[in-house]
Amino acid sequence: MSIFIDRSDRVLVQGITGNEGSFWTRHMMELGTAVTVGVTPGKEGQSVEGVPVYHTIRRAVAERPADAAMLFVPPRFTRDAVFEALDSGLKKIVTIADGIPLQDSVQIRKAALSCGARVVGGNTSGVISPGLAMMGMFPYWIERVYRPGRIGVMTRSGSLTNEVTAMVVRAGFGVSTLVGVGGDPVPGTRFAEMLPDFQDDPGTDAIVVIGELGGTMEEEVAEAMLSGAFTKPVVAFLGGRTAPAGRRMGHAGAIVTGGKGSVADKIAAFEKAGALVADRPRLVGELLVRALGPRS
Amino acid sequence: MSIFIDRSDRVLVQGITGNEGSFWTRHMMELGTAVTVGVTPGKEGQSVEGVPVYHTIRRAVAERPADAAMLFVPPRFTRDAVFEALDSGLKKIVTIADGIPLQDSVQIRKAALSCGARVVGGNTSGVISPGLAMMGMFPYWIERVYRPGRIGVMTRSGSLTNEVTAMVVRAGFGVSTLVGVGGDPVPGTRFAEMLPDFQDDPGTDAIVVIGELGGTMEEEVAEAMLSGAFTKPVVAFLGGRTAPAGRRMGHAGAIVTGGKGSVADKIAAFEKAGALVADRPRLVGELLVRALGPRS
Amino acid sequence: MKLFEYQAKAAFAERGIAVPERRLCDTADEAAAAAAELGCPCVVKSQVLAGGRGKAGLVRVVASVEEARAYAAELLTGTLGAAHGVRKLLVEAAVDFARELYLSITVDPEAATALVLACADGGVEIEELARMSPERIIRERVDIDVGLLPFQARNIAYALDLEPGQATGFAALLTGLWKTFRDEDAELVEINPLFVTESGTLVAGDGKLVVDDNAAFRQGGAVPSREYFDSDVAFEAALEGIPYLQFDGDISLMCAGAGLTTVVYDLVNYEGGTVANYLEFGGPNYRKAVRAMELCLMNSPKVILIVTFGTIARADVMAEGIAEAIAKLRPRCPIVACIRGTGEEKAVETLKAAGLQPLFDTEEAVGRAVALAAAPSRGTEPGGDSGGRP
Amino acid sequence: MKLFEYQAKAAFAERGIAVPERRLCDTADEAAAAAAELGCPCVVKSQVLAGGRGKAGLVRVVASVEEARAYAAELLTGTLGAAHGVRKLLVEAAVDFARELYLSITVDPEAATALVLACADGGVEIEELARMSPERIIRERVDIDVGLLPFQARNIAYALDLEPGQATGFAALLTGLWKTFRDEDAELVEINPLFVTESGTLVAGDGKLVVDDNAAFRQGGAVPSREYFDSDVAFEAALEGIPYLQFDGDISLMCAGAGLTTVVYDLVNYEGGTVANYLEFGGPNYRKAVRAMELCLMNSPKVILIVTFGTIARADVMAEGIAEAIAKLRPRCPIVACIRGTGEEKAVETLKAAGLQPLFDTEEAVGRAVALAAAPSRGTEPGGDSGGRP
Repeated sequence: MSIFIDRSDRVLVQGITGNEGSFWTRHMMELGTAVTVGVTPGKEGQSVEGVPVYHTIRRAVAERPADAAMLFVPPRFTRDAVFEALDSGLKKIVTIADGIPLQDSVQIRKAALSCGARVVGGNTSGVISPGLAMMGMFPYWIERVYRPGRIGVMTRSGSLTNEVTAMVVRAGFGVSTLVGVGGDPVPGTRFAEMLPDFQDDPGTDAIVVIGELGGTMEEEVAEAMLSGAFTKPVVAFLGGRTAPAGRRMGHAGAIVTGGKGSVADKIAAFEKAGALVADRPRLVGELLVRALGPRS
Repeated sequence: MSIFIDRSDRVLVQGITGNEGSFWTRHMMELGTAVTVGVTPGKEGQSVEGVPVYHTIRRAVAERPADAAMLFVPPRFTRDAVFEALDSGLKKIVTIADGIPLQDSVQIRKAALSCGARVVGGNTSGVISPGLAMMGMFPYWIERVYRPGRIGVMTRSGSLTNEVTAMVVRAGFGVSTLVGVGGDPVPGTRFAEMLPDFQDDPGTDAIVVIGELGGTMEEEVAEAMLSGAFTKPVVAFLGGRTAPAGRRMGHAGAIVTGGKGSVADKIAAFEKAGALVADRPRLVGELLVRALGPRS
Repeated sequence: MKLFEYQAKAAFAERGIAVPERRLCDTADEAAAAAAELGCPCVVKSQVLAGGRGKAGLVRVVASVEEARAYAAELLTGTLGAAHGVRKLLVEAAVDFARELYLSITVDPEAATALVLACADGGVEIEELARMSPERIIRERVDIDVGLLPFQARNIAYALDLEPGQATGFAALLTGLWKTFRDEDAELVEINPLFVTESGTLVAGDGKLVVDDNAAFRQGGAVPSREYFDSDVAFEAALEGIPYLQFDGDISLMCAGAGLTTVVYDLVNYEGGTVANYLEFGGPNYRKAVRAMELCLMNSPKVILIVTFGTIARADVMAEGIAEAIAKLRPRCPIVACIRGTGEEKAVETLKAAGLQPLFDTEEAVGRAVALAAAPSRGTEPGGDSGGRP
Repeated sequence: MKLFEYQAKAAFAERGIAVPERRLCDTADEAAAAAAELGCPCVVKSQVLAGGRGKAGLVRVVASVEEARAYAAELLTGTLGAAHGVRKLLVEAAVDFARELYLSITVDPEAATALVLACADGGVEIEELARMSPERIIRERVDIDVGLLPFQARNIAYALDLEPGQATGFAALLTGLWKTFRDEDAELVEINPLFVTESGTLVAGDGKLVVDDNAAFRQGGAVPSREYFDSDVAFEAALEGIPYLQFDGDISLMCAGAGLTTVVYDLVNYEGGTVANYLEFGGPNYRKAVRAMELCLMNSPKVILIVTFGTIARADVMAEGIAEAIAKLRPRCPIVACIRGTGEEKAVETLKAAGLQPLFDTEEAVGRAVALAAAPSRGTEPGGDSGGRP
């Protein structure tokens, strides 16, 4: 099973003719993703991996309807590209762009919320259901990381994803769906907003949350557990416990979160909610075994 | 019966300490309207007709909850005042201001739509349910116009309201609720958006629509009749049949409406939908008699 | 308020929109000098606010400096120009174009957005085209707070069949037009025709900019000047803030509110009468009876017809103003008065004291006014309604 | 990027926010002249980016021109100033204030709005106050597209217990602060303290402006200059676009990605090791191994610890870069390498050829690095991992 993306989703790729766009289009298709149409302004008439390219999304979907948009678009053009996808009614959007201006990211999330759409990213590798489909750029060919299974993974960090997920696999588990919400201060989708999907997914037995210093996304997961909205086992891995304060937004950032946001706060919130907390990657596998029993 | 406003609605008055604000607050209360709190920045601590005044809506409703906001605020401050009311969750807002900048009025309507609120006006006398309550400034003491009854009235024109409604009363009828949507190019609420309320109101037997040259609000009423969404008898009065084209927005205005907007177009649309159309005020009463049978 | 083409183009050019090289001229000599400077053929364009300048003969491509001078002189001093109020000319370099497009921005009242309209068939009667072939009009709604986004410009550009290179130029132009729309608080900005030159650049062939008088307070609040009005009366009315339209019939309307005034206009026409002027005497102007009547009298009407049914504008105050106006202006034409609403009883007394016979029904008042206008002049006393003198 | 107080105040003043009269000074003589011009007492403020200047003795009210000169000299040439990198001083007229407020604008990531924060207790440790007495913080969300509306300024002003006259001034000031936030693409604008003078006017006592490096492309794209960085290495890393933090321990981290690098930092600390520097060698920088290692070596670390698990950044490319760096730089300290991900097999070969022993487990790599750092120096060959030499 999968959430967010499966093989029935027709994926439109924005920026399909670029280096990254064409490279990952091929890999998304190789994994089984239904990439059906591409967009690059000025390149209509070309094709990439057999996928036809249009100038605009409106022209693309008029001929080839799509369910989701995958953006390989530079950060400075991401806001425009996301708004274009929303304007054509696309409700699942993934953007990998690293370096979206902060105020653009506020506008992106606001627009997504008001459309009832989900924008995952930026600054993420995307979403993958191993063995099934992906929107993003994952080295799905690395078997010790991208093995299909019944553990949901959510992460803010691209670089930690392989590190931690390898421990999930080493402990005998696999991944149902992995969602990289991204490392930006204002991600389009927050951890807690993915929980209902994992809760409802019969293919997910437990989730691993790969969190970090700063913000309140981890605390929101803990709140969902406490309120009973999310009832499956949660293993949380938190980096930055000993790190010097790296607050992106200085005082005001800390004020916003009302004193939340430190790793200690996050651990306390998770423990209060009954999550198992790992401070080393290796512990993640052990805690999953503790929660679900040993595998293979 | 009434729609929009009745005696249970707690009305907050913005601009209550001004000449118009205080004068019409007294009259709204005399008619029976529950004016419970007022706002004028800088005037907190004063009272008008026994109604306490606060600096801001937020401070006002913290002490005296309100259901509706009545604005006696100059046009240049109207956008701010409407946003303030929406921000405090008020869902019924009436603004009389004549001369709201066009682009402000677009922002006002957009905000109201996105909040699920109803802003009536600007450039209107407001809403009255004769004998019961009002938000606005109607000379309810003129008995040959403001007699309670079972005819709903919607109008774009303040100056035609008394003229036409007097004919409703002369024919032996009275008014359930009169809604002045206002004469601006971008009214906060459009005729067709009031129809569900009149449709559901057991106290309304038929409606009179007082229309004008320009725009498509009358055509939208005709569409609601054709679609079966509105099924009560409709008498339409249309002014401007012989008037020289007075399009506020030149060519583009006419393009927007796709060639609609002339009085001839409106009459054709109404007649196709089964409305009775009057081109003289006196005919309105006769047509109501034709639709409902004679009264008194 | 609609601005002149030369003003619209200045506003466009300020925001990076390409416009033809041009000179604003007050005299035929200036026009000839401009033609010499810009090179011939060039275009001489009357700066008037009315549409349809081409059909009216107010725009011409001239082949020589001498033709420029002669045509300019004709416009500025001849009867054709005088009839249309031509006071200034714009002399423009001719543009070699491959295509003519239509482009404008206005508002969508129902969706509560701004609306960009474009059409591949520019330079034509766009209104007529919209009625006949609405599918040829490209529409793009723009959130007025978020503003125009590049993808929207691309949507329009490719719908207009522009080449990729042209699409980039189009996006820049439309961004400039959007800025004009927002910065100037416009009701309408329009470029028709928008030229696509042989080399693929975009040039505004004409320019229309209608600014919102209601937003004047944040736009420097310019006072209207005479050149924007067709007549002295209309200009004076505008200075007073009194809505006024000039006609050439018999009956001066002096009524309260746009809706009621329009209906009285209809009723006069239905009864076979003719209107000398439309004047709104109500709302914020209900205390300006003297000035309003003075404006009406400038048309030498056969009858002044006053109809009001006041909500805020008190009938008694209006009646007092009318009495004062009659005393001051001593009009020689009859006055028909139908003044109702708040303070009506007192108004009736005041009107009677002023020698008028108050009426209470609009249609009756219109009938009376039309009859009076049709009757041969009987040299009634100033201010007297033929039926109303004691 | 955080700007200096004098830059923040210039940005504020440009948008109509009142700031004290002030002079930017590079020397003690300039500071003395400024004090004479502005009158004493006045305030001498070190222009450094770190917070807590008052506690650190970097700001002082001086009573005389001579005191200004002496204190300025101490800051610009003494050890206190040197320790904090004081290069410029701001000399400001003293402000007679009745109250001190706090005011800032940042973003609310969950609501996806801008967020104005205010507090009646300014000039204090606002972060501490927020933790202890969150109810004293006034919050007003602002739609980033619609912008700040006057009613929101009034909400805050009256919540701060300002008088009606002050509320009007506050609204104007907050409008200026909002413009700064939007125009400058700020992550944070902050005034703490915001003085309310005896006469009721509002003056920015301090100014903080953190601009968004990601938006530099639309802000003129200024290149960072040395003064914004605490060390030469940090400055050079910033010029390369390499995320870098300076510490004073033994192990130079050269890892891929913020998340993994942070975890390695944790693990080093868990194992009792110390970090010389944090350096992200990944994402867009994964081809910059030579430059990255050069920066690490500037700290003379006992060990370089390389950990990656690449998604886009290919392991084989990184390994090649490391081999090239070892060949070029010939580091005298051991290197522990744990490079995984795409192209891993080829990377293993490359690393081995370069004399390193590739590891595959992060915790194992950290353990090895900490052990090496703790061991007495054994004069190993340059570039050699003590355990990895063939």
